[in-house]
Formats: sequence, structure tokens, C-alpha cells
Amino acid sequence: MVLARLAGRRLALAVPALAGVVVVTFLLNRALPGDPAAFFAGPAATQQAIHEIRVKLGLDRTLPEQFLLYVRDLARGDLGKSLTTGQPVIADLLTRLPASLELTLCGLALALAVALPLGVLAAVRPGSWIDHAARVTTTAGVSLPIFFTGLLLVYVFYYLLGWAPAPLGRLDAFSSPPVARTGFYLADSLLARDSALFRAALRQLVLPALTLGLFAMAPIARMTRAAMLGVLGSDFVRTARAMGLAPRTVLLTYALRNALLPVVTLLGMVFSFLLGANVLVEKVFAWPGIGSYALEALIASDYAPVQGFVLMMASIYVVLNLTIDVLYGLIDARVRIEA
Amino acid sequence: MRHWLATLALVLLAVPGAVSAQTRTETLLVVTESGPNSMDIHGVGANRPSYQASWNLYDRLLTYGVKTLPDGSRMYDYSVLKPELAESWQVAADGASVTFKLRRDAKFHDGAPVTARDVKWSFDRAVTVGGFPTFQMKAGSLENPDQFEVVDDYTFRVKFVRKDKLTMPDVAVPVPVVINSTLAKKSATASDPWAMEWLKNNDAGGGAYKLESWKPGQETIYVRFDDWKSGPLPKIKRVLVREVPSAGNRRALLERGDADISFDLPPKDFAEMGKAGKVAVVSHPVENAFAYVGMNVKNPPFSNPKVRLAVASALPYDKIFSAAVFGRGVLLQGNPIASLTFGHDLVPTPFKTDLSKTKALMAEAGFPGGFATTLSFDQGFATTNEPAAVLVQESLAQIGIRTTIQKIPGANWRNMLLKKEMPIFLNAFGGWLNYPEYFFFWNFHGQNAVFNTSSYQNPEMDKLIDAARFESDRAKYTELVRGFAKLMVADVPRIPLYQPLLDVAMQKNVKGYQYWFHRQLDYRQIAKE
Amino acid sequence: MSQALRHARYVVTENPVTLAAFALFSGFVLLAVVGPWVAPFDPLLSDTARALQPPTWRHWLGTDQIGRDILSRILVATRLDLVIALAAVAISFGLGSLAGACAGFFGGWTDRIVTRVVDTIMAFPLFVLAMGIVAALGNTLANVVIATAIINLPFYARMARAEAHVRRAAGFVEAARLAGNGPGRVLVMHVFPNCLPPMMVQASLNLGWAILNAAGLSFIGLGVRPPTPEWGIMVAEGAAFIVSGEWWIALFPGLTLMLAVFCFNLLGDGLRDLIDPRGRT
Amino acid sequence: MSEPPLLSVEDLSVEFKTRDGVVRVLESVSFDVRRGETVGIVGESGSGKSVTAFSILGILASAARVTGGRALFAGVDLLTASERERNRYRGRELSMVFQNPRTALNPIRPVGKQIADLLLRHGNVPRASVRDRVLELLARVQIPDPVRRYHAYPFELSGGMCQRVMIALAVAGAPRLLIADEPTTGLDVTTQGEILDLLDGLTAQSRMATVVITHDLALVAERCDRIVVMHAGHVVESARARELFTTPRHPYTARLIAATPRPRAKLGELLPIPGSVPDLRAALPPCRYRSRCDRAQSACDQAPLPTTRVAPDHVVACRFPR
Repeated sequence: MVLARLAGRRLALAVPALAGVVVVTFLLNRALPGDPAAFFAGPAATQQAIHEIRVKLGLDRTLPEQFLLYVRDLARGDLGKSLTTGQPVIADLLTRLPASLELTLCGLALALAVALPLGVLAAVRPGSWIDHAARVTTTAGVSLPIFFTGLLLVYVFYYLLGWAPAPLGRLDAFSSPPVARTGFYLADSLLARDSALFRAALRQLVLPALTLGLFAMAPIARMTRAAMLGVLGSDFVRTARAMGLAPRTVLLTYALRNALLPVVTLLGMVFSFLLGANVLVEKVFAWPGIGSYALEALIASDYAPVQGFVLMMASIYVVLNLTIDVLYGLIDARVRIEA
Repeated sequence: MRHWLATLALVLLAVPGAVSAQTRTETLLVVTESGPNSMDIHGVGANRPSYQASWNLYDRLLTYGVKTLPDGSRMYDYSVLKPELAESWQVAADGASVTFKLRRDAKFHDGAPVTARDVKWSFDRAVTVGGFPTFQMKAGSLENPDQFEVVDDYTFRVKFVRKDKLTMPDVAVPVPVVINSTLAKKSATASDPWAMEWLKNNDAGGGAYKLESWKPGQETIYVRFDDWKSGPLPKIKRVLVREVPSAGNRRALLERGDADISFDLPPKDFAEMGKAGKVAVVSHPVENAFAYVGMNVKNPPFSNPKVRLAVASALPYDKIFSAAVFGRGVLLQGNPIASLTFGHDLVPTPFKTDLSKTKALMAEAGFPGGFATTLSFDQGFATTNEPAAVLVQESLAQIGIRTTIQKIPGANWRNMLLKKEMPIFLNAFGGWLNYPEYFFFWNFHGQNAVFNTSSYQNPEMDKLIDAARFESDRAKYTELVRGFAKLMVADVPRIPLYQPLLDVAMQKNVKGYQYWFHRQLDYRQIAKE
Repeated sequence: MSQALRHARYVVTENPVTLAAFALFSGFVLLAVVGPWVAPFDPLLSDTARALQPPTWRHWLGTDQIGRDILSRILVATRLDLVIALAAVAISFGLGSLAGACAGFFGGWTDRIVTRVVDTIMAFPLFVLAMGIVAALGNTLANVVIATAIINLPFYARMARAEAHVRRAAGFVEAARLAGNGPGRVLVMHVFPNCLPPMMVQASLNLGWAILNAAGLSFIGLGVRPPTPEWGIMVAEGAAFIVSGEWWIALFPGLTLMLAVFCFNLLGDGLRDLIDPRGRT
Repeated sequence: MSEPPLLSVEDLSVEFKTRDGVVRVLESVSFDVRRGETVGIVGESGSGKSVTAFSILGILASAARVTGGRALFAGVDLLTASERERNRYRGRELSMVFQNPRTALNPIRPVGKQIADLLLRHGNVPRASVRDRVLELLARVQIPDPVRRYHAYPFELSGGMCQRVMIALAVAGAPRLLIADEPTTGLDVTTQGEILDLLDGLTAQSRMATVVITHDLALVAERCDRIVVMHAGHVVESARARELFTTPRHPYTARLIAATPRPRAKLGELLPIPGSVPDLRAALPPCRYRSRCDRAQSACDQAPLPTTRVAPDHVVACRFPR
């Protein structure tokens, strides 16, 4: 189908970028100061013991050799083993990825639910108090360091008011996770029709999603406002008003749908940005995502997980751009027809 | 749109499902900063939380007694050995070996009976895998498999290589665990004879607790092994250990009653929680351990003893003790032997902050104008080290030593220690066996082990340490300890600052906590009212 | 010229928020210049007797764990944080737009190389790239700036490339080339100035982002070296004290940081109104 | 011609607030339109033709403000009516066809659906049969193969085809007045003819009043009953088509006619109109044509500019008509 061709072209473009990522991560990792062999030889290790481990990890070979070994393993889908958790990296990443995705998607959904209406309102009444208020609040949201917002929210809503649940990760201590079908607790608990579990998972998600969401509201609101301003001034909106269509139809079906095009493209960038900023939110909310996993590995100079993480993020980025294009094609036929 | 917000508000305010009271008193929720990276204490690079897993999942032949301190808190008694897996033991008349009688009714978690063959396989494994476990066994002169002999299914003999008073205590430390060898061998391979890979993620023990589930980096769940025979059956049925990286959140969890127990919080939180009284805080000086400022005695400028003495009289001991450690410890001010260890009173507090003679010392050392250098510390312990480093930096500046602070990530820290090139740094060391010569053997002996961070080599010191290790006469032993303690204070390769406390905060209904030398939680003695 | 001035006055007066942003920005620049002299105490002086004190008349914003005056540290830190922000943005703005403009203008191999590099950087999870760089090269101030600069590079490169590509065919560029100017001169004199306006907007937004990035790095221990005062590190250090009740250690640097980033973002919007025709009401 | 006019615009004045000051785009514009009649509004670009139409429909840009006058449509003043009330008139009582059809249609919504939207809004057509009504309309505006074109997007249709869709939209609600703003500008000549014939055919069938806005004098000459000439926001002259061309009384109208190419006229005979439309921001004399008028005298500066009725159906706004 046409979209398949579009997807094919986008993938072809992504391959060199991915290759670039593989090389850069490999070199960046090798430049990390720590020597994993020393770290894992344990406190009482002697030089000899550390050398043993270095050989075992294959770190004694020349850089090009190590790179070839790495690429060969990569081809076999073996991302190596994490020395911090002792598990194969691919297993760690796959168990932890849904946690990060679920958090980022909820954060994005929250941001959209607030920023889109704000953007539209600001565009419908430019220069009014709503316009300024929208701009000031969303900009304030993005001006705070994300970890600080998180800690503040925990302090106020959990520690002082007790409204929010304990920041203990994806589920409180006493409920066990649902049967893993998609890995998304919300979806899995719905599939298992376990409303209590759904509520428990949702309650744990609120604060971290709000922290992430706050961070994404500004760009979305700003882009929606600019796009809506442009569309509201366009000829076809004037025609729609001249035809006496209902104000809601003019605003939503005609104007907003067209304004969504640039917003959708922006979503791709905001999503990957949020995945990156996830690292800090996961640290604050004990969220077992891939961000904190990569951070622990980076601090411990444990190469395999860092490389695995970056590769996964790069491929998510490619898949993301693909979905954006498809989404774009669905909304705007011009792209679909001309592809 | 409105509908969605309504459900969100409803969900937020709904009261969490009331977990039945009964399960709540039989479940213990522990919150820690980081979790185990292996279930096998012999594993490569097993971290400290892995010791907690191994201690609770596996049995050992012996364990230590218990003593109650004046303040009512309970701790292990390193002078008393008690049976665990071994019902009884008999040191041979010629003192060349010891024979253990194993319990006949002991079983592993998978129901298989525990025999001497399992013990031999486990001990052989401990002395041959290399790395930390092997070193720890060697500290008690348990060095090669020939020493271990299976007499019959329930009798196990250990032959001594030499008379070493540390051998028996070394049998009760976390390393010599008893592993279910038949189960383990099923997963052994030619390249991995000791089933290291399998045992890293699986439980082949017979200890008081079985492993229900382990999600690395998230949570570890233990459940009680009801057929455990090596001691009184624990009261806690299920233990949840949740990793919560943010210290602030861990404190909030404790204060709001959502978590039962935590032990790795910053000293300030323990000081305040102790005063507030909402949560019970039990503290105990960590035995045979202290935080210190180390200097490299090989390379100038700290190779000059006068410079080291000047530093010793410039350090702001009280300021560090109050602002960085919040008083959670015992002030040592240079005393190389920590409290609760034999010999701690032989060289009372040799140094105090006194800038008067530092100028003269620096001049005599040939540095009237002072010099510039770097002050490093392990980023993993930044909570106390960073404020301490800033205070040290400020005091050294007053005697002309200009330092730039270098925060080094955990992985790289051990690497830097091994290189022994850091001029001046903050570090800490704690030995499991509570004997002064054990501490000096690791830290000041000429063999220059990794813990001898100053790379201090003095034949005279070696003579004193080696003699003390095998000296059984009380009086002579005391003189030897006084000797090497005095020598350390004179040469001052490092300046002990304070002996840290092991603080544990728990809800008021948590009883039975016991301090152990490995500084981890032992769930077997804990109960909840 | 008067028309542009009148237009600028219109934007600033018409839009009070942008006016406030300009005032705030000049305030920060002034503080960066005069900070050290205005600070009531030496920002590095410890005073353990008065550690962890809430705001008092002596220490208006309270003291931190080893008794240093938080107000003085915030004032002195202004210069460092502005330097981090401006340096990072300057490098990424300079390098990025130059590379992008060349790629757009010359096309061919330069274009292919630059786009590949930009795609690679874009494919990286931004924050992890920063962590990697600082962890690899050590957490000196320079590395924090370089890490932040590299992340923002793609925005400018792509924008410059697109503008240069469009401008290349424009009439006046042809004319300049026909008039005998070398490609380099044409690029710098004609193509480049026209790429400036949209990138100015992006630059101001990135100023805020650079400071936030430095703060994020500090939170995971890769930030600026102690004891140098810097907003991000002060918030990260103060974070551990929120629950225990010493809220002022993190709150005041956090608010200052927020105000600065807030001001940069609003400045960005103001600049956009000034430059982007569609924005003109 | 005894019926009251369907639409009568009286002294309509409109201002635009821009960053360089206030622009008085329209000043006391008046004219009438009767049922079945076709009125042409003609003038150079920037003379305020389109603004007049937008004011009547109430779809002016946010920066515009109506500062005076009335627009009575069958007795109801559209200028002072509430937005809700005005919205009920638009598309149902009066509708509009715009200049560049391709951009005047929603680019990401099939044209059939856009017509259906209007029918569902005004034509009280049940949802089930709306599709057939749309196909009917598409056929009425002579769009070939309407079933396939129903799902087409504006960018897939030619300019002419898009204009036909616009016309379908405009007549779908069976309005009594249709305003066509430069309906054929930008189309090739043959399509222009077809579009204009189509418009005449549709409006004649239902005696719909039509206003055609254009700068093409030749077009209004053939197709309009009466013509209103606008210059810089003023109605300088309005009369029946034949009288206007035979006896133009306002100097600007005369010049306009002289500048319009006629079948037999040679290029040399065409006289350009000197000067250009005055800048409406600056202070303006009562007669805004003064700066370009070759008959201007000092008396022209006296305010107000008189409008004299030189014949029952012929008005001119000039102190010294020809």
C-alpha cells in the first residue's frame, strides 16, 4: 500500500543513523573512566584477579576486535550481559521497557489533554488573558528541573496531604502485577478485568505522569496556538464560517484537525525527549524503567546495558518517526496520495 | 473530557484496598537504596545487598551467639560460636582439625536432605572461585579443598593448615554457605563447573527463607521455609525488599507508615527521626571500621611525614562530625583502633584541630608556600563525603594546601584505589572479624593489599602484625597491638576521623532487630506485633 | 529603520508578558556582572554552628548543610549559570548553523555528511548522550557545556540547512553570485543573515534548556564540581532535605532557576512575535 | 421593480486597527439589491469590494470594526444582529462564493463531505439521504461522474471543478442572495465563461439575487443588471448597466471604461488611469479620487462629498459630474 512504500523509505533513511549510533555508543562507552573489571573483581581483588576478569569480559582485546565482536553479537540479537543485574541485557530491557513506555505515554496523554485545549483557547482569543495565562502557566511548567518538580509533588501530595500513593514504583507493595500480556499494567489489568488493580496502577501513575506531562505542555501548547492561529486565518475557515456552519464544527472539525498536522510532527520529538527525561523521573519515583537501568549501568561503567539502552532508544525513535508519518498520512490525504 | 477528569478524581481519593490485618503483621516491607546483583555470594562482583540475600537464603555450619547491650538493643557476640547446620563440633586433641556433626533432619528448599557431601562441594567452591570469597576464606587459613573431608553423610572434618585463631570464626561469616550440590550440579557445564551462572539467579539453599521472586533493580521477595530446622522458626512469613533510590522518599515512606524498616538513609534523617520519636531508630557502632583521610606515602608531597602531621592537626574533626555526620558515630581523631575492638583505648585521641604548629611543620617540610593537589572521594558515599570534603578543603587551604575536589563514580573508585596514586582522599574500611591485627593485616601490611590505600610499607609494622596474628599469650598480644597502633599514629599514613554508626529505622511494632558485622538485615529474628 | 523600531515598540508594549521577560533578562545579566560584590557573605565560607538555619535576618534565604549562606551562593552562581547557558547555546548556534548553512548551500557531499551526523545525534536519547559525554570526559565545567551544546546542535543545523536550501535559489543570492562574490562570501553575507531570525527564537529557548540540562546532570552526580555554587547543583543537593523539612535549601535556587528559564522562554516568544510575520496581529 | 429591495446597504463604514494606525477602509457605502437582480460591484483591487461583502456576512477579520451604517436583509439589520442570529442567515439566506476556490475548501476533507456538512446544518436533510442530495447538487453544477468525485479532495480537482463545488455549497441552502467575490479570477477564459453561465442559470431558476464582485468591467457589462463602481472605500457611482456605459457621470467611471479593452479597440486607444489608490491611513480629502481626478477643483475639498441622483436609478458622488 502507499504507506508501506513511505515506511520503507523512512526505514532506509534510518539505517545509516542507527549505524552511526552503534559506532558512537561503542566509542563513548569505551571512553568511560571506570574499569568494569576492577569494579566487579570485588573489594579484595589483586591486579591478577582483575586481569582474569578483564580477559573473561574480553576487554583485553584491541578496540577494533572488540567492535567486531560486538557487531557480531548484535547481529545475533545478543546485547551482552549486564554485570550490574547479572541478566542478559535484552531480557532486562524488554521487562523494563513497558514501564517506561507506559509512563511516557501517560505523561504525553496528560500533556495533550491540558495543552491542546489551552493552545486552542489561546488561539481563539489571541492577546486575551487566557492567551497570556496559558503561555505563562505552560512555560512555568517547563522551567523547573524535572526532578525538582517530581520531588515537590511527592512532598506535597504524598508526604503532606497523603492524597497520592507511596512513590514505590508501578504498584504499591501489597498488590501483585497483572498477568503480563502487553506489559502495560493499565492495559493488562483491564484485560484481566481487575478494576481494583487498574485503580492501584493508575494511582501510582498519576504523580510521575504529571511530572513528565508538565514538562511537555509548553511545546505542545505553543505549537497548537501557532498552528491554530494560522489555520483560523485561512480561506477555508472563512468559507466554513460564511456557510454558517456551527461554531463547534468550524473550530474542531475544520480548524483543529488541520492545526493538528504540525502538532503531530512535534509529538514525535516531544515523545523521544520525554523518554530521555524519563531517567530522572524514574529515579525519583523508583520507577523500574529503562532510563534508571541505563543510568545505574552508566555510573557503574557497565557497557552492555548502556549500549543496549541507546540502541533500543534509537530504534524506538525510528519506529516513532514512522508512526508519526503514518498518522500524518491518515490525517492529511495529500501526503498519502502524493507518496 | 469532563467524564475522564471525574474518574481520575474518584480514583485519587479512593481508600486503598484494606489488606487483611493478619497478613500485614506477617509481612515485612523493607525499603533500600539499591538491591542485590546476585543470589550467589561466591558470584563475580556480588555486591553488599547480595550478602543479605545469601545470608537469609542459605545456612552455614555455625553462627554467632547473641548478646543484649545495656540500652536493650541486641547484637551478635563474636566471642561465642553457636550451632546452625552443624549440631556440634569437636576440635581434635592435637588441634590439627575440627569435626562437625551435621543435623540429621535438615533439608534444602527443594526437600533434598543436607549431607556432608554438599558441605564439601560448597567449601571447595568457596576456596577455588577466586576473588573476594576466596580471600575471605584465606583470612581464616581455609585455603584448599584437601583440608575438607567427608567422614560420612553427617560428619564433616576440616584439617588446619596452621594454628589460626581466626579459622573457627571464619566458618560463621557469610561466605562459607552450604549449597544444594545435587541441584546445582544439574546446571553445571564444562566451562562453568561450579554452576556460577545458574546460582546467580536461583536459590539452591536450605536457609530460613526461600526466594519467591527477584526483579533486579526493583524488588526481591522472600517467603519463609517452614521445614527449616537449623534454628527457631522465624515469625515473619513474607519479606518484600523494595528498591527506592530517593532517600527523601524512603524517609517519607517510613514516616507515613507505608514501609516497615530501612537502614541506608543519610545520617541527618536518622538523627532527626530518632529525636522525633515517630519511628524507632536503633543504632550501633560498626565494629572494626572507620572513615578516614588517607594520604599516599609513596609520592611527594605526602611522602613527607611532616606534611602528613600538619594535615592531621589541621583537619576540622568536630565540624565534620557535626555537619557531615550529624553525630552518628564515635569520634576517633586519629585513633587507629575503633571502639568495641580490643586495643581501642591503647592510643587515646592523638590529634585535635590546632593550627598553631602547622605553619612550622609545613616550613620544615620544605613547603612554606604550600602546594596544590586534588582531594578525591567515592561519589557513591557523597551524602557524607561531599560536605566533609568541602570542610577539609577549607581547613587545608588555611595551611597553604590548595585542593580541587574530585567526585569519582563508584566503578572508577575501586580502580583509582588499586592504582594507589591519589595524593589525598576520603575513604572508609570495615573488617568482618573484630580483631585489630585483622584490620592492620588488610590496611597497613607490607603485602600492599588493595585496602592499603596509602601503599604504606614498613617492615617493622609487618613484624608486629604477623606476630600478633598468631600470638595466643594475652600480655604479649596486648604489647604487640599497642606497638603497631603507636607506629601507625607516629607515621600517620591515614587519619581516622570517626567510627560510623549502623542506624536502622523501623516502625514501633517491629521487634527483634539484631546488629550483624556484615551490616545487613537478618530476617530470622524479626517479628511484628 | 524607524518602521522596525516602531514595530519593536509595538510588540513590547502590546505584549506585557514579553516586556516583563526583557526586564527580567536584563536583571539577570546585571546580577551576573555585579553578583560577587552584592553577595552579603563569602559563598564558600562554611559556618557549621549556623548550619541548616531557616531564613533569618542574618541569612535572608537560610543556610545549607555546612552553614554557607544560600542567598550569596545564588547571587554568585548567576554568572556561572549564564555562562553555561550562553556558552552552550553559542557553540551549538555557531557550529550548528554554520554546518547547516554549508550543507544547505553547497549540497552534495557536505550535505550528506552533515545530515548523517545530525541524524545520529537526533537518534540518541538526548539526556543519555549528555550523561555519556560528561561521564566519559569527567565532570568539568567545560564538559557540561560541551555536552549541552552537542545536544542542541541538530536544531540549528536542520533549521539553517532548510533556510539555506530555500535561500540558495532566491534571486538575490543568484545576483550576488553573478556579481562575482565567491561562494563563501555569498554564504556569509547573504544567505546566513536571512537564516538568523528563526534561529534567534530557538537560541533563546535553548538558553533555558541548557541550564535545566546542567541541573539534571547535577542531580545524578555529574554536574559542576563542588564547592562551586551553581543553581542546578544547589537544587540537587537541597532535594535530599525537602522531606526532612529544610525546604529552603532547594526551593530558593529552584525558584531562581525557574525564573531564569521562564524568562528565557518568554523572551523566545517575544522574539518570535518580533520576527515571525504570522505572529503579528 | 416595486418590491422593497432584498438587501439595502446604507452608509456602511468599516475601519481596520493595524500597528501603523487606523485604516478607514469603507466610508458610507450604500446600494440595494432586489430579488432576481444581478448587481456588479466593480473597482480596482484595494477599493474595499471584498470588505463590503465580508461586512454584510459578518466574517470580517478580528482587527476590523464596523463603525457605522446598516445592512438590511429583508428588514433585518445584519450588522447589529447577534453572532448567533447572523450565523443562522449565513448559508441559509445569503451565501458567498470566493476567489481562489482551491484554498477556499478544506484541504483534508472530501468535497462531498463538505457539502454534506452544509446540508446537515441548513437543508434539514435527514442523514440517510444527505449523500443523494449531495450527488444531485454535484450534477446540478455540472461536475462529471459525481459518485467518484464525492470522495475527492480539493487538491485532486482543477480550479474550475473546485469553483463548481463552491457554487454547489453556496446554493445548497437555497439562499435568497448569493455574493460571488471575483469568482473567475485566476481561471482560464473558457472555464470563466462556463462558471458565469452556471451562476446565471442557477440564480435565474430560483430568482436568487446575486452580487458579483470583480475588477473586470467587461464581465459586469454583459451580465449585470445594475453596476456599483467603488474607489478607495467610496461608492462613486451606481446605475443600470446600459446607462453607466453610455453616460458615465463620474470621471473615475469614465476613465475605467476607457481603460477596459473592447473587441475593436486598438492597444494605443487604451488610456491608463494616472496615480494609484490613495493610502487610506493618511488624512483623506472628502473626495478620495481628487488626487487622480483631471477635473478636480478647489471646491472639491469642501466636505461633505455630495451624492446626487441624476436619474431615477443613477446616483453619482461627485461635486462636478460630467
